[in-house]
Amino acid sequence: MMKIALYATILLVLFGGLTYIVADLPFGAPPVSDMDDYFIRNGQEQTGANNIVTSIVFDFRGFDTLGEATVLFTAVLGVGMMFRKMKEGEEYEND
Amino acid sequence: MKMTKIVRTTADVFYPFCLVFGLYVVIHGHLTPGGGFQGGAVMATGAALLIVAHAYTDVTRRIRKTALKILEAIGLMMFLFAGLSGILFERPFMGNWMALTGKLFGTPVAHGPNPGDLNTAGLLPLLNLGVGIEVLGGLTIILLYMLSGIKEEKQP
Amino acid sequence: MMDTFVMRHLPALLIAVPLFAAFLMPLVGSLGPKVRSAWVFLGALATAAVGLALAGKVLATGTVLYVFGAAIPQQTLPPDAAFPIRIMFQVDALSALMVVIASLSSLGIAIYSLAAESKQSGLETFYAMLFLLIAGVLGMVATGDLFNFFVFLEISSLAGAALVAYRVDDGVAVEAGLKYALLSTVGALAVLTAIGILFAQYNALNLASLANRLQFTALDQVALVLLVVPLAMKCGAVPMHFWTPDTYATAPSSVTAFLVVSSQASLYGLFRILFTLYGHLVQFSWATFGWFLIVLGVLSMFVGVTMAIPQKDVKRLMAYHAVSQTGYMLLGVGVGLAVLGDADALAQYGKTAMAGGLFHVINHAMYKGLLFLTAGAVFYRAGTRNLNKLGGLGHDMPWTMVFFMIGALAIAGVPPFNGFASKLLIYESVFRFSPFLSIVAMLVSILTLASFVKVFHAMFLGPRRAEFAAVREVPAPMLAGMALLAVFVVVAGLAPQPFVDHLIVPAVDAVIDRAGYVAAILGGR
Amino acid sequence: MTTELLLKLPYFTVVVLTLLGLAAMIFKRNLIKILMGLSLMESAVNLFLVATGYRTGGVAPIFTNAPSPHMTLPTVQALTLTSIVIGVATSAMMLSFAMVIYKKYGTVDADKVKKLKG
Repeated sequence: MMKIALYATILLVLFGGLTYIVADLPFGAPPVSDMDDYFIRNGQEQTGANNIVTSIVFDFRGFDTLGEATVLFTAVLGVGMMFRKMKEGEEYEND
Repeated sequence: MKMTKIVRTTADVFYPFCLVFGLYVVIHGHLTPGGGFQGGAVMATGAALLIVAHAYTDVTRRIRKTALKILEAIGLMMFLFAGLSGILFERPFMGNWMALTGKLFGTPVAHGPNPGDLNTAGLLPLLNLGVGIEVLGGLTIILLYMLSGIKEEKQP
Repeated sequence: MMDTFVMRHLPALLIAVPLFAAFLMPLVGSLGPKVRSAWVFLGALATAAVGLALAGKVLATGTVLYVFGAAIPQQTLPPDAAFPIRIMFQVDALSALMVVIASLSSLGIAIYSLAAESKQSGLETFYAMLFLLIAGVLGMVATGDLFNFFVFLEISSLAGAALVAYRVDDGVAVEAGLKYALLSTVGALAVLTAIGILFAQYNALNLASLANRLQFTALDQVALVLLVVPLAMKCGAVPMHFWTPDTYATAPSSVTAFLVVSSQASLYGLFRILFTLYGHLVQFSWATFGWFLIVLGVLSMFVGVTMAIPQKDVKRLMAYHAVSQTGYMLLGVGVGLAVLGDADALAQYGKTAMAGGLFHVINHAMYKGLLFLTAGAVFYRAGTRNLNKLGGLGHDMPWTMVFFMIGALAIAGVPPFNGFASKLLIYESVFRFSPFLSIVAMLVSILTLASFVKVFHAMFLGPRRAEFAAVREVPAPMLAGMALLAVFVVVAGLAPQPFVDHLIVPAVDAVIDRAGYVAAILGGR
Repeated sequence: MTTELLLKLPYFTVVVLTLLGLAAMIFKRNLIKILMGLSLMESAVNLFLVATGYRTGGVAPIFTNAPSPHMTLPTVQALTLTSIVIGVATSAMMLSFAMVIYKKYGTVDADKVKKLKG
């Protein structure tokens, strides 16, 4: 019972702190947006794509998307590795 | 765990449309909201639909994992070579050298709202297609592996 | 023509080569074990060659910049804007040091694993994951973009967790892999929230332009905590080191040796955040940052060693020693950070402390990797990691015993090996900063020596045991992998001066020279 | 304070979602529920990322038949796309780990999954 009370207080303190912190951030009016305005202004001329988000994902920050495709490839290999057929005696019984 | 005849036939009918819509989302990635990842996920749900409708063993007979692995490798290679092709044209890695050259996917686009022309955005449609294929293959493999538990329950 | 072509695009090849090797591994692997081993060896060789060439180019011509997708590779700022908009690799001397570490140990480990993992199933997946882990670590240390650092951090965490769970070991390894993946994902979420907070205020993702715009408001301090805590957890500093023994013990030995390098990449990320991103905040005195690292270091040193002595499992013992050695690096660089304010103290011992800390990073990667590989060799032949069951292996495995002695003496800081060189630098400079810390460091070093003498006696000395009658020396690739690391340990120990002058001192200058880092991006046309 | 909070509803939702996810990860013993709490926290961080890029009255940054040139910030949406795919990848892999643990241990209760010596 004590543990639950302790965790509950931690969560409540966290709630208060996070709400106070988030209250600082302006919503609806980003204070600085020069990089994004550049993308909106020049996105079409430089990449030729109407969808500015896609032009950022694949052209301006295309390297992130290569990393992202690698993450997905890692996950597929990881899942495949977990369901592979193991050879006899391959596993080491932890003594 | 096979569904009734009705469900299976409607799933078979609906499956091609699911793929076509996913391909639409991938191809029009640079014009309308969407792109490689979202379109690939839509196509992968088509495979999920088949797995739910048919018995797991029937589905794995038709959609084999090795074919999907090759599909995934093709998508990744398309992405990597599109990036490396930038180097051949004196642009650094991932350089979009096909845009605004007037040739394939090259018509320039002026700033401001326009109805959208498919033949634009240089390398982006190829990258979109590559990622779409990779996500389709990848997610379907994950689905097949994680749903392999279905056939185990059937035995006891 | 060929070399200028490759030399111009080195940073891109640094990531493209391991990724290319990983993507084709499932297909190449299905052509048979011979083709697969050749492909792994070629991929590791090419990655190491590109990494060392890039490090050489950086040490020769200064910071190498590479912008992905711009008109020319060095064009950091777009023609009509004063802020960078694309992702760029900024490889300065500190990144070059980490690239050298990753290249050397990845080559040694790839050769070692050709034989060590031959009895396992699903090997093409294993090697693809290994190349992805190498690409993740190389990306983490070379990138100049905060979100790109997060993406590569995620790749190395995922690939690392999958490799830890590779052996399955009746569920134990999968449990360790799941816990490592859970911790890494929560850490990565905290890093992503910090990136969100910084981007919401300054609309910049590039490290240099962010460092230029940072004003240290209340939110920036929250973002600092959200960045430092997960990175300190990933590099195994004490309060959050609980995942280290489980992960290092259950992973295959060649993977454990590279997980040490991957946790050092998080240490590099910690230094990059503290020195470059938040380095200029004068009103928040450097002493507080410095003492934070020093306390973390001393705690890691002490808790690591005291937990290591009673251990029964060889790799769990070495994992605790890895935690304690990370303490040395944190102590060295922490002292340097603490005195960053006043110039004369910095000149006197601050720089040598940081040089000692950074030199210890590369030394630790080499001799700790060597120790894990020797533990793997013993496990490969004897089939168990329990010290009570091992004994008398020295008779039949002479080379492994020699390599283990080199590694054990190096970690204990005994003169002829590289551990001594970097620890001496740390002792000298930390003594002038505060004698108590230096004495603690020496005490921990003695405890490390005691613990490794016990392990050496338990594993190699004693009569030949009946159940190990069939034990022979390990196959050639494993010996070659261990030899590669052992050569560096011995050479860097006998002649440390060239390493310190050409590799470590430029790295220390690069870490301190924050203005140069920012000017390279914002100033350069 | 409360009116200001109501104006910043998305940030308030982010805080609530994060705490729900954290509570699920701390209090629940079942591994699958812990992973659910984790993906809850992931969606909270994604919501936070997108919410920082909103401009009042802004339109999605797509120029095909765009109603008005006043658009929201596109970079944050690109980051969220990457973060969502990474979330899918990590959840898929950790769920397959949990499945193997269930197959080998016979239980998914975090307290019983303790064969590892701490």
